[in-house]
Amino acid sequence: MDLAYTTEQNMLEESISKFVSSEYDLDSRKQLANSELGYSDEHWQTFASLGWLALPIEEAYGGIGGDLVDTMILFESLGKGLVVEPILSTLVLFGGALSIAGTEDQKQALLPGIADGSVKGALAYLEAEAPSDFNAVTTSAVREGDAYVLNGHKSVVFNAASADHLIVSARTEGDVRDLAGISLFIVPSDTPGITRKDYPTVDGLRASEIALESVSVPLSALLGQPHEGASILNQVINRGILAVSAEAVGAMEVLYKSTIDYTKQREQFDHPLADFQVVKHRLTEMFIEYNLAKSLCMKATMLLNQGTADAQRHVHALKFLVGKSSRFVGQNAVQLHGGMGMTEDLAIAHYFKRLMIIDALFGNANIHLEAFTG
Amino acid sequence: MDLAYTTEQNMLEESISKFVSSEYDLDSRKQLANSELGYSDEHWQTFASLGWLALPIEEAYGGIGGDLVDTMILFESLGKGLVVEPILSTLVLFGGALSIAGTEDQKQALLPGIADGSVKGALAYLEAEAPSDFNAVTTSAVREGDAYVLNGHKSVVFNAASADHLIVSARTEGDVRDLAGISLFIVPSDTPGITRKDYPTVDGLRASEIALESVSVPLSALLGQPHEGASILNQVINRGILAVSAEAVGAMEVLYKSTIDYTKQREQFDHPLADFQVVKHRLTEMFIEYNLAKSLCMKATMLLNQGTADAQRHVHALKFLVGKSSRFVGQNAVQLHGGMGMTEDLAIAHYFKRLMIIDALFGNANIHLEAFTG
Amino acid sequence: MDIAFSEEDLAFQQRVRTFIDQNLPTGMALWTKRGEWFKALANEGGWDVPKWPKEFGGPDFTPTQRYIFDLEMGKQSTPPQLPFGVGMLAPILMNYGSEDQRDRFLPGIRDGSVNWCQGYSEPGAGSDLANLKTRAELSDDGSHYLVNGQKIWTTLAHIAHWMFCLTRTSSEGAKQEGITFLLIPMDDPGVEVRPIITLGGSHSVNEVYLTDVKVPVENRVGEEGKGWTYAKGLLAHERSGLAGIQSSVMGLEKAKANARKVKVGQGNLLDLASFKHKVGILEAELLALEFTEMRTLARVASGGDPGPESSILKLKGTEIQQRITELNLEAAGIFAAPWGAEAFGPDFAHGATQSYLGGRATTIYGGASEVQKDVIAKNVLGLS
Amino acid sequence: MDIAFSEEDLAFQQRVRTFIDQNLPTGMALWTKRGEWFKALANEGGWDVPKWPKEFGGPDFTPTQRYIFDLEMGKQSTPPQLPFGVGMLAPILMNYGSEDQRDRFLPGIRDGSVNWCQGYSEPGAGSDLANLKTRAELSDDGSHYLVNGQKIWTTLAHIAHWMFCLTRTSSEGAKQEGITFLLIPMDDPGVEVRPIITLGGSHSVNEVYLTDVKVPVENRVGEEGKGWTYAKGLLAHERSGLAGIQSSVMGLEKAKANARKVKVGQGNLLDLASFKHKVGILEAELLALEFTEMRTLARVASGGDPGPESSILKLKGTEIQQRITELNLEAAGIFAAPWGAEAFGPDFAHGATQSYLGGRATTIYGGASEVQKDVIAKNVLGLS
Repeated sequence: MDLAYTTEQNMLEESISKFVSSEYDLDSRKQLANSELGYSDEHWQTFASLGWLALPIEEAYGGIGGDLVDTMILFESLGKGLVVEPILSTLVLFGGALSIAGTEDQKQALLPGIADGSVKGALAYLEAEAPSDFNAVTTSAVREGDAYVLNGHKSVVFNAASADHLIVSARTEGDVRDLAGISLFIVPSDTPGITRKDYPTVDGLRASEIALESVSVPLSALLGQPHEGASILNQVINRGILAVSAEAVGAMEVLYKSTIDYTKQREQFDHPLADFQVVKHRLTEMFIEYNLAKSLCMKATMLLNQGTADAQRHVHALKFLVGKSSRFVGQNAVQLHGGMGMTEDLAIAHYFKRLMIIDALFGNANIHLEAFTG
Repeated sequence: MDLAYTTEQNMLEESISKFVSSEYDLDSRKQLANSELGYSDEHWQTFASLGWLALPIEEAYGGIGGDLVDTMILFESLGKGLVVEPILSTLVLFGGALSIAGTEDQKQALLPGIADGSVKGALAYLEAEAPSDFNAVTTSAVREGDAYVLNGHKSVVFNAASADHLIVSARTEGDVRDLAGISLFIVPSDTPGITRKDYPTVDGLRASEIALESVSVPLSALLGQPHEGASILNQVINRGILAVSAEAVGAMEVLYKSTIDYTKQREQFDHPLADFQVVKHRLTEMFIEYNLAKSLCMKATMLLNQGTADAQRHVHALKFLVGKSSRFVGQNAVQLHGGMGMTEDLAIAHYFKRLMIIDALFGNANIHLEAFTG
Repeated sequence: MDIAFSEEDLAFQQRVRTFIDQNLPTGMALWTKRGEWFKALANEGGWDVPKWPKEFGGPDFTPTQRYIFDLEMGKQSTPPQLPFGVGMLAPILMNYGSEDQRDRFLPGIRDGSVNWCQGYSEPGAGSDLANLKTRAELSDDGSHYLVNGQKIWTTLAHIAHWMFCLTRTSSEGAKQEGITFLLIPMDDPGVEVRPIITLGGSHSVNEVYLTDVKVPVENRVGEEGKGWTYAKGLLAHERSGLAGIQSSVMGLEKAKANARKVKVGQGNLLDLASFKHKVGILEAELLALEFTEMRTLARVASGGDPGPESSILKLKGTEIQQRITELNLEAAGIFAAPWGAEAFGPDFAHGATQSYLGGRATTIYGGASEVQKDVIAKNVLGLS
Repeated sequence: MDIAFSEEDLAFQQRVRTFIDQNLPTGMALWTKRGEWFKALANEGGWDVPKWPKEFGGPDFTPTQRYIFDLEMGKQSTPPQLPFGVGMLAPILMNYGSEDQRDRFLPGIRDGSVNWCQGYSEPGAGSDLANLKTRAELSDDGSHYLVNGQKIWTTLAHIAHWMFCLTRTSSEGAKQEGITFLLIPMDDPGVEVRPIITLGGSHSVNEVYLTDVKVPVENRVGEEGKGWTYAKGLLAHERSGLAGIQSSVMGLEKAKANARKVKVGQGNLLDLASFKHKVGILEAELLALEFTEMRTLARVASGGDPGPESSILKLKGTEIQQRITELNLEAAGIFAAPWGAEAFGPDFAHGATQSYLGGRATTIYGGASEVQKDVIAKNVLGLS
């Protein structure tokens, strides 16, 4: 057992931290979020050149072959900077699904492009009726000769507008909530029959509603075994949970620390707010919540990395705890900033909103408490 | 709608408050709790002469014919004094069951005795396997000619040792958890075949385990319709919940007020504890919890008194909320008293223990939250 | 003690219900025909100003009538008036204003033709309002004040015709002294309003810059230097109004209905124990809080003061409002994310995010919860 | 960063498991044969004093070994040593005691033949320990101190042979100065022990009255007036020991097993969502806290200080201990009520009430949680 970062991991952390402090002040982030693209292609190329995009990709496909701990470090650091580029979608969800279930051909075709920054992807797995339940799939994929034909609607697909390819879940068998019968397909975004409705999201990102009308893909578009998509999705979502949890940990660190700074400066009743015992204790509790989330994030990441039997339980416990901690840290950061906490002018509002959406991603705290307790 | 006490109700409250302040200091209460009987027969006669024991009994049976609001006032006041006499068992549970389901003969035989202090009773309705579920009954009652013969074991029967009569739930039909098939019997305590194992309880009261071996009672001992006992028990327990909730409200009032007094006197780091903002806010929260419990206690009592359709829901909500508030107020009273809160020398330890047992009585906060949310 | 309504009260309840049935605009008309709704209320005998005293045209409700009125209006989500004029300024004018001021301002407040905003908070004076710095200097001839300073968090300043404003006329003595209550027209050239965009992305609060604004002395309410006293009473008023308990009762029912629309596993979100119990805990507390308000009303009815338990209402009421917005947010799931004019997902999802974000203010504005607890500890529990 | 145990660690884990299998007395022997258990631990190479440094006979575990050792011992609920000698006094003697004091006292501490108690708290000095008043006056010839005063909350004073004690030798300067650390034999005629019966009805803490107790200067540890400095280090030590995380891990498993024995409706208590979720929330926090301890150990291992997150351990650890006792209390249902020697109802019910009541002390003794938060705010977050 060894909890210290390797030299490479320390370098990774430093490199992101340097990028964030030089490029990602609040105004720059707002400009990116409000730009037409919603992020910076220049940054994306920087990420590629710094090797971040190659991090989780196997060496055989032009990657660095980093493990889940490396990804954790990446996302914790991105969380501190509130970075808007579509790394989660491309690296963890799209790239993750390919790594887990792709054929040699599929990997060769797409993974090197992810690593060098030339390919972006997104995961279209949710539908409107059951926005927390990725097994509720009505979108259908019917085999017609040498093709699968997809029909249906996918909801809140993050970063779909910037994606070159989508991975789409569709039902090839069974009833709407059957675990079996879901299959995954790699679909180029410009395939005829795909219509997107793009919109901004409250946390400064982009997402889309996607309608699929007789979208025809070749048999080779199938990702993994037919009807077995749920288990692949589950693995991908586990990785997604680890990534956004690390991101939340980074965001919580910024929030509790900047609330300390603010309350030390802001005076009320002739004393800095931080002189009030109730404020001190609240800050202490925020520090504790942050630390517990960070601990469990580290543990769950290492267990899933190792593939131990209790990794899945830890992932559920983690998503629950991160939801609980984020709520406490975020709400109290706003509360202790008083009126200023309500404005878009301070960074804390933006961290707060990102934490709010992280809770909603991949099932919120309630859902994972239920799963954890079985 | 009228929330003011009547003149009679004000007098009742004053009379109990006077009795408590003159007779029920901590040492007297400890002496009673440690005496062989566990309470004072003299006090019991005083209660009779003051009319408290006649309060809920119908006028036709020598009572005063008070309503549930009167009982609430009685128990809130008793709760402030932490009175150990078996009023809950005799008046609310035993007497309540008789009032609800007794025949004219049964009422005539027992209710006047309750009112004048000559009869005490207890309710034996729980069994060891399912201590929160009064529908789980294995004790059997089999009809043999002109008699019912009871066999089984009843658990934690409060005040059984002082009871002249017991009301016992036993199964006349059906399986262990069937709602139907439970019947109630009025059984004189000295009936052959009854063996008691008496013990003190943590809150300074007395209870017993009761074994029933071929206990034979006449057909006239049946209380209410055969097999319909569960619905009677439910009504009795609703009244029990109202009574102990009012008692808890009284106890919480004493706890939050005496914690204010203590923290004003006790100095730490050269200041009275009550000068610390965290202590002030905690006391404020105790005050709030107490008040919410009191409000809901009043409302649920009046609704059940009126017999409205939503009374049952309010009773569940009440028992849940009282459990939650009691825990908060009790635990923080101990915490803010520091080491002194841990000793048997201060009254607060005893209030704390009573609140703890009130939560366990008639199903705790969890059970009633489940019932409330359906 | 009896919770049942009397015959008279039941009749009143029926009258209110019938009135709502017959007069409440529905659908889009709720927005376009607000004026008629308020007029109908006025015609019913002061129902447009239910809390105003009889002498100023209020309906003189008994506490039970008041409770029933709020309950029924709350149940049907009838449109509220903006609180600044009717609820906040009017009581001050009634108590401390001159006859002339009442005549000038009360009619416009009542018929909604004149919008007011509240100029209290400043960058250095939030929960610690007495710290305010906006200066008002009396001219040598005593005819007017010259006002300079900055207000912040001024709700709806951008649509207001007038602002009632706390200003500093003296810095001698205690901070609470030397504060004067002025009425300022927003169209004065020295008044500049700058929007603040808040968490929910919406524009409802503002910064207001006051530069050499000339306010005639006739626009001073009461005596110079007594503004704090007037405002303090108003703050208490504002706080009890902020509890929003009847609206929370309705809000909770809606949140439950929303959750029923969301599928989870084989059932809906309200079948999910972790969510259901959160709802249950909230509901139990709300039942208790609702009756706590009732206890307060009953005390006032019997001629007493509102009693210590009234201090709970704002503190706990705003906390509950926030928790209800959180339930809706959770029910929206990932559809909390879409942002902008267009709505996606379940019908309630779009508003859910805005309400949740905007709702963070309820425990900050009007005296932050932490300050409320200080105040209760001091004034109610005697902890200095 | 890697959570997997190395080959060596796995071998060590196996060694600990085998040792426990072969040596741990079972049933009643757990009580009668404690001595042999500790002797066997000692023979394993200092396993009886796992935290002592190598030079004093400790086993010199790596942090991972220490973690494994605690984990395996915790899992099997092996009997702990009384903490006062081995855990609290010994480190002080090692750091500040004279050679002579170490020779006299460490052996008796280690083999458990001499019981110690801690004489810190006083009626006027609880969480504010520096306020202590027990006086120690040096005799004119400098040969001994004359000690007068009162200690309170002295755990197991009634079975202790010696007490280590903070006394005031000077009232000049800051309160923290002028405190001296003395070792006092409990059989001195000037020492009187009076029991305090606590909430759980049990006798474990006491009042200790000290009247003209003569303490030879050889029994002073370190310098006069430096006692506070010595004790402060000890307090930090005591606090991390009080977190009891491994024991909570086991305690939670037991609580779940207990709940499974309680029938509710058609299932058992652990099927009841309201209970189950309480367990789940606790378990998630405990998993996180356990790993927080691991982070602390790892930092120390790599030669650093324990890091800011270590401050959490006592605060959160004791809170979790209390919540576990509450789960057992809830599972006991009404069988929480029977009191006295005899047990009724489910086997765990009797102890459940005592643990719950006694457990209220964990957030009070050894620095109340409120004081812990003050300390973290100041020392860790830099809020003065």
